[in-house]
Amino acid sequence: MKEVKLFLGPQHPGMHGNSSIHMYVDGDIIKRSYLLPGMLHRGFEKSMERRTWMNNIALIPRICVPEPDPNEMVFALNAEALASVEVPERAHWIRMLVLELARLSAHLMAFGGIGGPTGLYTAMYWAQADRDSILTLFEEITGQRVYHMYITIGGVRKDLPKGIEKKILAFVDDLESRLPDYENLVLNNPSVQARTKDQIMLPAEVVWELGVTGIGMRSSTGKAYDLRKVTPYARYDKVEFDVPTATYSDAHTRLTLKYLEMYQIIRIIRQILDLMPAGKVREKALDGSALRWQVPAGQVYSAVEASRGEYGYYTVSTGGTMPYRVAVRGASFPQATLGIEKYLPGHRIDDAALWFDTMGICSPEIDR
Amino acid sequence: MVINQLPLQILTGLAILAFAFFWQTSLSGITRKIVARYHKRYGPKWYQEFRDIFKLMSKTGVTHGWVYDFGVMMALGGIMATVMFMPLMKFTAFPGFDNFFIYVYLFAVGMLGMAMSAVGSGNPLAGIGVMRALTQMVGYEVPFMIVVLAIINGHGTSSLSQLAAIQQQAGVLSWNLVKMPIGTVAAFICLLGMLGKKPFETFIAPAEIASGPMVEYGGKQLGMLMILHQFSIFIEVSLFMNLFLGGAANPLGFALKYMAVYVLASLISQAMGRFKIDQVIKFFYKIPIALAILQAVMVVYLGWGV
Amino acid sequence: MSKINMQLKELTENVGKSYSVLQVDYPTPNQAALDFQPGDVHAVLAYLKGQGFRQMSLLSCVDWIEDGQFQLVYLLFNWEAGLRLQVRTRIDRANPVFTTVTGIYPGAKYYERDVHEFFGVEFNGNPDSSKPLFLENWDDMPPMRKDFDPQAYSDRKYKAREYKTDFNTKAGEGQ
Amino acid sequence: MATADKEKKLKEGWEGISRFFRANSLWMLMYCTGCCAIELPQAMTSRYDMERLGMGPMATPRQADVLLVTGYLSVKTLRRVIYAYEQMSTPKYIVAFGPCTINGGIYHDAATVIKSLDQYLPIDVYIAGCMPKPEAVMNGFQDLIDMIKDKTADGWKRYRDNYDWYKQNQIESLGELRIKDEYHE
Repeated sequence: MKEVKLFLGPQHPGMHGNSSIHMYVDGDIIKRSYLLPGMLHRGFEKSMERRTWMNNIALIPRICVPEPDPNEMVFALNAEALASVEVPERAHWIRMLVLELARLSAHLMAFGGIGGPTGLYTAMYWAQADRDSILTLFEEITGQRVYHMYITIGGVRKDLPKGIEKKILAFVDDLESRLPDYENLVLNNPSVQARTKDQIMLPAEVVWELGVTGIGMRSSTGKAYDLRKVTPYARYDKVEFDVPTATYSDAHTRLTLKYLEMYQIIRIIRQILDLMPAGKVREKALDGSALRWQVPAGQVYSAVEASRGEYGYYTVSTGGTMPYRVAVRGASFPQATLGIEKYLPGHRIDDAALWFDTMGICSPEIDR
Repeated sequence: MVINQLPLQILTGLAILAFAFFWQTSLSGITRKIVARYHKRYGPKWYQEFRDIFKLMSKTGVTHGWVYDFGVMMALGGIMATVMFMPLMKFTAFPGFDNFFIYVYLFAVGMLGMAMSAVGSGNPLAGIGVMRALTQMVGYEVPFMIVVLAIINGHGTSSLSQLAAIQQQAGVLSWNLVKMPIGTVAAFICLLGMLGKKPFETFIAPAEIASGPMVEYGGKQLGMLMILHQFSIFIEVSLFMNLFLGGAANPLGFALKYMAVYVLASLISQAMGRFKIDQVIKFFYKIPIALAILQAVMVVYLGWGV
Repeated sequence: MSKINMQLKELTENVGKSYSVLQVDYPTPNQAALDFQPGDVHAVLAYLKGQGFRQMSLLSCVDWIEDGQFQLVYLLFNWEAGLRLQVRTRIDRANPVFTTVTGIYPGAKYYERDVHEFFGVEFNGNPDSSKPLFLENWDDMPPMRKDFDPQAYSDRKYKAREYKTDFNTKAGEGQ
Repeated sequence: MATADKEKKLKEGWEGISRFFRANSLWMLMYCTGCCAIELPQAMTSRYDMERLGMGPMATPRQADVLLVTGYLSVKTLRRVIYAYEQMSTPKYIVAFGPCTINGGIYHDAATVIKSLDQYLPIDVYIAGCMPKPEAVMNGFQDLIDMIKDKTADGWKRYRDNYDWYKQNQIESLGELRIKDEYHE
């Protein structure tokens, strides 16, 4: 039979974000497939070379839309490592709080987002409604709903508003009481199980071959490969949490891990609010006006655990007012590019959108 | 009520057609509201579906060749003809022509027209959608037919109005729902497949094949398709009602039964994901067909539930 | 510098015994940056992969235009020990050719395409690396090179909205 | 003379009725071109519930009435947005989100991002904000509805009348408009 070419995206209800998968199908089976990225390419790495260190804080959240805070964190970590700045204790805890809230919102979006490819739209509506509450909290903490520009070099931009702890706790309690509903709706749903169990496998060899990180890696290797545990940044070594893992990685396992991680995030958030000390939230990193800061020369890479995996920046400074070069490691780059080329073929057309979704692919961070 | 003159019969048919359109389109809007509550939202106005259809009719349409245009017309014509034959409460436009098999054949005309038109649009996704729709049809038709044949065998008639009349003899207890519960369950699952509700939504599947057969439709053609959609829902739900819920003797009973069936199907749809097409076929050839055969054996050989 | 991970120090010393390391640097306590001659890189990467550095996080490139060199940076990570290595080498900017590492790290394939597209570095042995990926109909030099001016390109290529100017900045102001 | 008058009136009456239906049943083509798409789910779900206005997402350009350009457009996307827009059946509207569609916004100096969308496609409504909050999104849609009602949402007519000018701009920035995109495989 003749191969037919189908497009999944850029304009396709099954595609999140703006990128395209070219699929050559024979019957219902995908024979060859390629990702065509670049629809979201904005030349971030070049733009960052043209802005001062502080101006960059306003630019970088836009690299990854669903979860922008890791961008600010890695950028700040790099600059602090180069300039040898000690961040105040309270700032570490606030950073963790913001990162965990961001992770929770990204997980909710991804977990409910399974409603798109499987057709269970109710999950999407519920999860988005809960995500909206997190965005409201963010608005109160940082002044912005989505792009916060909150974590800066030397700490965070401002202290937490008064009484926010109560609101966060109330939200977290409420969400935790309703998480079993999500489990019943999505994970225990027979039709979702039919679509996800034993489907869309990700064996450990593939993980190592591609360099997949995050939930994909933990779901097949069975080890707690989480940067928060392996190389703790901020104060992740002071809080207790488990990293859910598994050794058999089908789409359902990866969804389950996402669900279990939400409980751990809630646990971390409670500890943060409990243990957070008082004090300064920002150290002046360098002398002079923030817009004329000259970060000492050096080349450093920092990475944090985003909801999709290892998210890092490689920063090169030559001591100027602007970074000399910043390279972005999008967490889902390996599975989206080489993964689609090598491991999507063999699946059915029905699975393509689900594959894209459960591998945790975020197109803006691939295109940059 | 028996009407003997042809002009009057046609007028009655048109009246049924008009009623079917307004009833089902309003109900679709109401169901959208109910579903919205399920999603924790308010939802649109109840007459939103009318707005959508009239808006589409006021837009310009693009044509993809005469097969495409002709197919839509043929589909709409076929379905409208089917609706005109449908008994509605006490009214039957063409008495004696409400045999179950008439609907099966007339309905097929509409489906074929739809398939022709969609393939005529030339989009591979539409082709895949049509293939899936036909494959799914093969899946649900067999168990549904087995149950219906068991009913016809049991009651000794294949006329819808007579089947309804038989079931109305002793109130609720003579409904096929009570007499043949297993068959009703099988038929309801098949009804979900017919309506294209999840988990049997494979041929629309926006996330996979971008709404399948409808992928190239826009403007007036899409408007006609939506009218067609409303009519086919009316036919399918009415068939189910007449076969299992004892038809409807009065407007209130009609409204309640119809709404119960359609809203239940829509709500199930909201709590389910969609199967893949191979899973759909495997499912239909496992559970509903087993239930249907069990029911048929009970009716035909054991004489239960007649 | 006292806090540097002992394991990392040991490792860099071991690498130094077998290969000629041009320079060692510790940007953070669990990260080391090692510079090599271009010819050594593949052997070093193969050795390090055997030492637990099973993941290549990123392949990046830095354009040192004043030195006339491109610097290729391979970022490796050891998940068991939590150690990170920058393996760096410099190649000639006028003739940017290097050999692929896809034999050692298959995941490098698309990073090499990325570097080729944005810097123009050719990777021998990776036949796909010269195909365009992110850019479409690109008609200028690779855009991440230091001498490429995106503002000028953008002004030349894309029409901008015309504004009435109510206020003119004095020379040197607002820049 | 009288019949012509009558016909005209009839036509206007029909137009008025159509406009009423069009205004209250806007189907969106959610072509998520950029970041601003992230607030659309919020505008669609519980808190703001866009379906109250009769708006809903649609799968393909043919079915849709409104093209949402959510944010910056790289040249690669612009080419596909133009395909999508030309496939939609008239009357059709474009809602542009964020500063990036007005003058390039924060990406004004990026080599792959266009500066001003209205040079290439006609825009009916701009929604300001980076990114626009759901309130702003809803407000923008309400504006579009009002504009359709009072006949000022005529972007598709402008596109038809100035087709050559738009085409020329598109070709100037994009080079060839139709591109075979198998080059990367």
